[in-house]
Amino acid sequence: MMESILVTIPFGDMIHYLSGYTGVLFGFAAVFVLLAVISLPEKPVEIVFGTDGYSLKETPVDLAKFQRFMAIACGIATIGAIVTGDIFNFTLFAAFIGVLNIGIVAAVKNKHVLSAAFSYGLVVMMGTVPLFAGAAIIAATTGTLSIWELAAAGGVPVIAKLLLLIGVLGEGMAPFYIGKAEITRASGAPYILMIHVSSLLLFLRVVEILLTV
Amino acid sequence: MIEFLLLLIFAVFFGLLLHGIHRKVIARIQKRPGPPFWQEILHTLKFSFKQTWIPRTASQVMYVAIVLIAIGIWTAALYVFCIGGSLLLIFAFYMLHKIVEHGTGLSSGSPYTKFGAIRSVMSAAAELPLLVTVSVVYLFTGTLSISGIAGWEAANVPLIGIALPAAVSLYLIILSKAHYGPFSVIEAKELVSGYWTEHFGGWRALLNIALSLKTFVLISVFIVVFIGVLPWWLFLIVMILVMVSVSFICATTPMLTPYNTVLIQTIWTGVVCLYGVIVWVVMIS
Amino acid sequence: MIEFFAEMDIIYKIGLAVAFIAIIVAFSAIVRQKDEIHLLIIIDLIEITGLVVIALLATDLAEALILPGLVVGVAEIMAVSELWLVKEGLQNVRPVRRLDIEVLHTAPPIIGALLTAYGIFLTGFTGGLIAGLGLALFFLGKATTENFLSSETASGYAWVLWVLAFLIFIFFPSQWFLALMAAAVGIMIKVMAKIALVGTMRGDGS
Amino acid sequence: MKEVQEAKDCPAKKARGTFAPFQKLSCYLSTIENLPKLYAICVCLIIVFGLCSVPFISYEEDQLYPKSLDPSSSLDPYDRGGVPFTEPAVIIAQYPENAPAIGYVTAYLTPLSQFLADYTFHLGTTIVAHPGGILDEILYYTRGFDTIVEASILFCAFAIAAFLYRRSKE
Repeated sequence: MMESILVTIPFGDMIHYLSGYTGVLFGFAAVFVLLAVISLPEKPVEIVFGTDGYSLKETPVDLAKFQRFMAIACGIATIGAIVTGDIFNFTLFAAFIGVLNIGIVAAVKNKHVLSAAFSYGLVVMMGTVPLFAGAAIIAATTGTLSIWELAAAGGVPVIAKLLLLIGVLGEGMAPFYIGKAEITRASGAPYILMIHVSSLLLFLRVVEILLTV
Repeated sequence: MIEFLLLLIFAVFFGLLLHGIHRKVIARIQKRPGPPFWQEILHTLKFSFKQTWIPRTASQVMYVAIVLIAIGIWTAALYVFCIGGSLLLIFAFYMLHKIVEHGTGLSSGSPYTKFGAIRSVMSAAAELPLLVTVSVVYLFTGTLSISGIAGWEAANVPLIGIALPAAVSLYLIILSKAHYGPFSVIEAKELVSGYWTEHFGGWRALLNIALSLKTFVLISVFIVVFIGVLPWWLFLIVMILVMVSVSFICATTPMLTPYNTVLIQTIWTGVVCLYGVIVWVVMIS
Repeated sequence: MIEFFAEMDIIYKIGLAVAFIAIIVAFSAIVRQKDEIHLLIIIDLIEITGLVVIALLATDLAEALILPGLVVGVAEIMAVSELWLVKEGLQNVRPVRRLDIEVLHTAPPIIGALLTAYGIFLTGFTGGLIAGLGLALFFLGKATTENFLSSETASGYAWVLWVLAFLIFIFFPSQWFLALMAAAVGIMIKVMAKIALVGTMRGDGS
Repeated sequence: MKEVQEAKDCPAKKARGTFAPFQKLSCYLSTIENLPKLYAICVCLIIVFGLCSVPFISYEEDQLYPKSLDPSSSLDPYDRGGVPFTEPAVIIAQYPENAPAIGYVTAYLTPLSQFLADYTFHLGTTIVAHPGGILDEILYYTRGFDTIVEASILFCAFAIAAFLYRRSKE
């Protein structure tokens, strides 16, 4: 089930490509990278529970700069995961997104956010095992890592697909929702949002890969 | 192109009408008079001409951009549906709508919208059944293009008869995105209006338009994928019927707590995954 | 040629089964462990099992894939462990200010210099590792912080050099020799700077 | 310690009635500390399935970059033939047409490593540390993009660690 290809960019053994489907994802990711570049962070209002009191919280400049760097890098890594035409390269991009997602919230001074980020970090580290194992099993059983060749030849074992899926779910933390929900409490809106953008797009891309190969 | 623009305008108004019917049916079941069913259209028109501005606490570019993105993705989804494109793309647009919810909630700086966004993150489990639905449809019909699926159904039987759990999954998706439903924790009353509390005036009008497009596209996809292509008048009637059935459920069920929402969706995901595996094994052998 | 005891297919199956069992054992350890720091250490060890599955490929490609896999693991433990320190508020609590052993007052400059020289002689990834170890040892003993920013900057420039080398490889294949040398030096400086950073971060006392 | 534990628990843990198991499950799922365990259980289940499917997985003999061993060569596990600058080594890549200079890096030995190769038998054990050789060919050239991503991951992870570290010093 290979869609028609719009663009190809060859880099040695890896041929990056855009189809209609990944083109949409690419455009979406590009918009959010642009938004992370140009928009300033929010100034969240915190309400004091049970009273009328509230306080305005500003994101410190150094933290905002760091978060912006991480968010932009995360967006670029997401674009990389979307356009890549090589399974192993895709797994690396997935791991990259996982690391950057921790990075976006790592510098927030909030105990809840940090402990959620730490748990998430552990899941990200574990996620690399099924990811790399999945890619390696694909290479061993088919003799190639290129999504094009796999789409033509097929024969990828189900276990490899499952491992790839659970690996991506770990990196993007899709159904392991609670950690991500806690992470969202951190302030700094356009950057925090990139965590969701990257993990959703990563998930959409892996679905396409699993249906293609 | 001009035809698509006309369809777009029609879809916006019809979607708003469906939302109005939704409110009216809920009100009647709860023995309230309720607003007239064109109320949502009036709302949107009125909001369009109201004064608006951007909150000082907001991340300003994001605050505006997210509204345009919302309209953009659902217009694109309508276009994909219109040309009979890939079901996977519709699935992608639906997932991207999640980002709109996060973004709307997170960009304003208000604690209410923020909690709406956090709850929206939690309900991410709702997407997995949809993936199984797409896979099951692919296993049955061998294609993912909407026109291909409609053609398959015209030649064989409507999918709702042979793939009922998949249809239920998509129905649950529509239900979980409906206002006042059991899964609508992201716009629960204790959060004022949830994730879009801080988008008022013109922004609210634009978001209303995007959401009406969303309702229109989701119900249309449901009908075409699981029942088949119908004559236009019958199609509209079935759309209204689907909406009314959703309204019935919304009116008679209480809203769940956020965690229980996720739990129920997770359990349903498990059931549908099992079903997907069974279908796959049967199809392979 | 070396003879194997069976066909590659059989060997692969046995190897895969063993690797899977290892993964199950490793992951069941996570379910049992409650303490966070131990969890972190176990998970760092677990990543090895993923590399085992790659190694089962038994081609040159496998060796080339293991390296990125290994580096990803190192990078993640680096970031997550620092995160753990912040979370627990342990960053400034250092009961042992530095490795206060007699040898570390005198030996590091000499050993560090030797290792660095040998690393530069080797170049490439391993070279960078050895040279970096030399620098790390040096900083561990010296208790210095001022080299921190310069190491970070050097690492950034080396990364750029590496990417440039890659672009030369792809767009001007006839200049492969230049690209190879640039890549070898770039990756060496990069790895060296990273290891030296670790040394600085752990070695500061004052 | 016990109080801390109780603060982490959600009220549903003490739930009773028909739906108590669901409430408790919901409670377990919503505790952050259980996240790694939950994920580990999922991976374990999939791997158990994988273990059952091992007999049906077959190794493809036709691999890219195959390994050949020649104990008599001083470059032993990495000897792929070729002469530096003149004759490229024979490399089976995925898309050789995208890599016109393929094989040259593999064949290349620095003057020093050439000297070691001529006079010792064990250059193969250190060849990874010298520029040139099959691994550099794959890592820098044909699959160079992998190494770019890998280097970027390391770069960003260090940026995170360094930022956290530097901020703690302020």
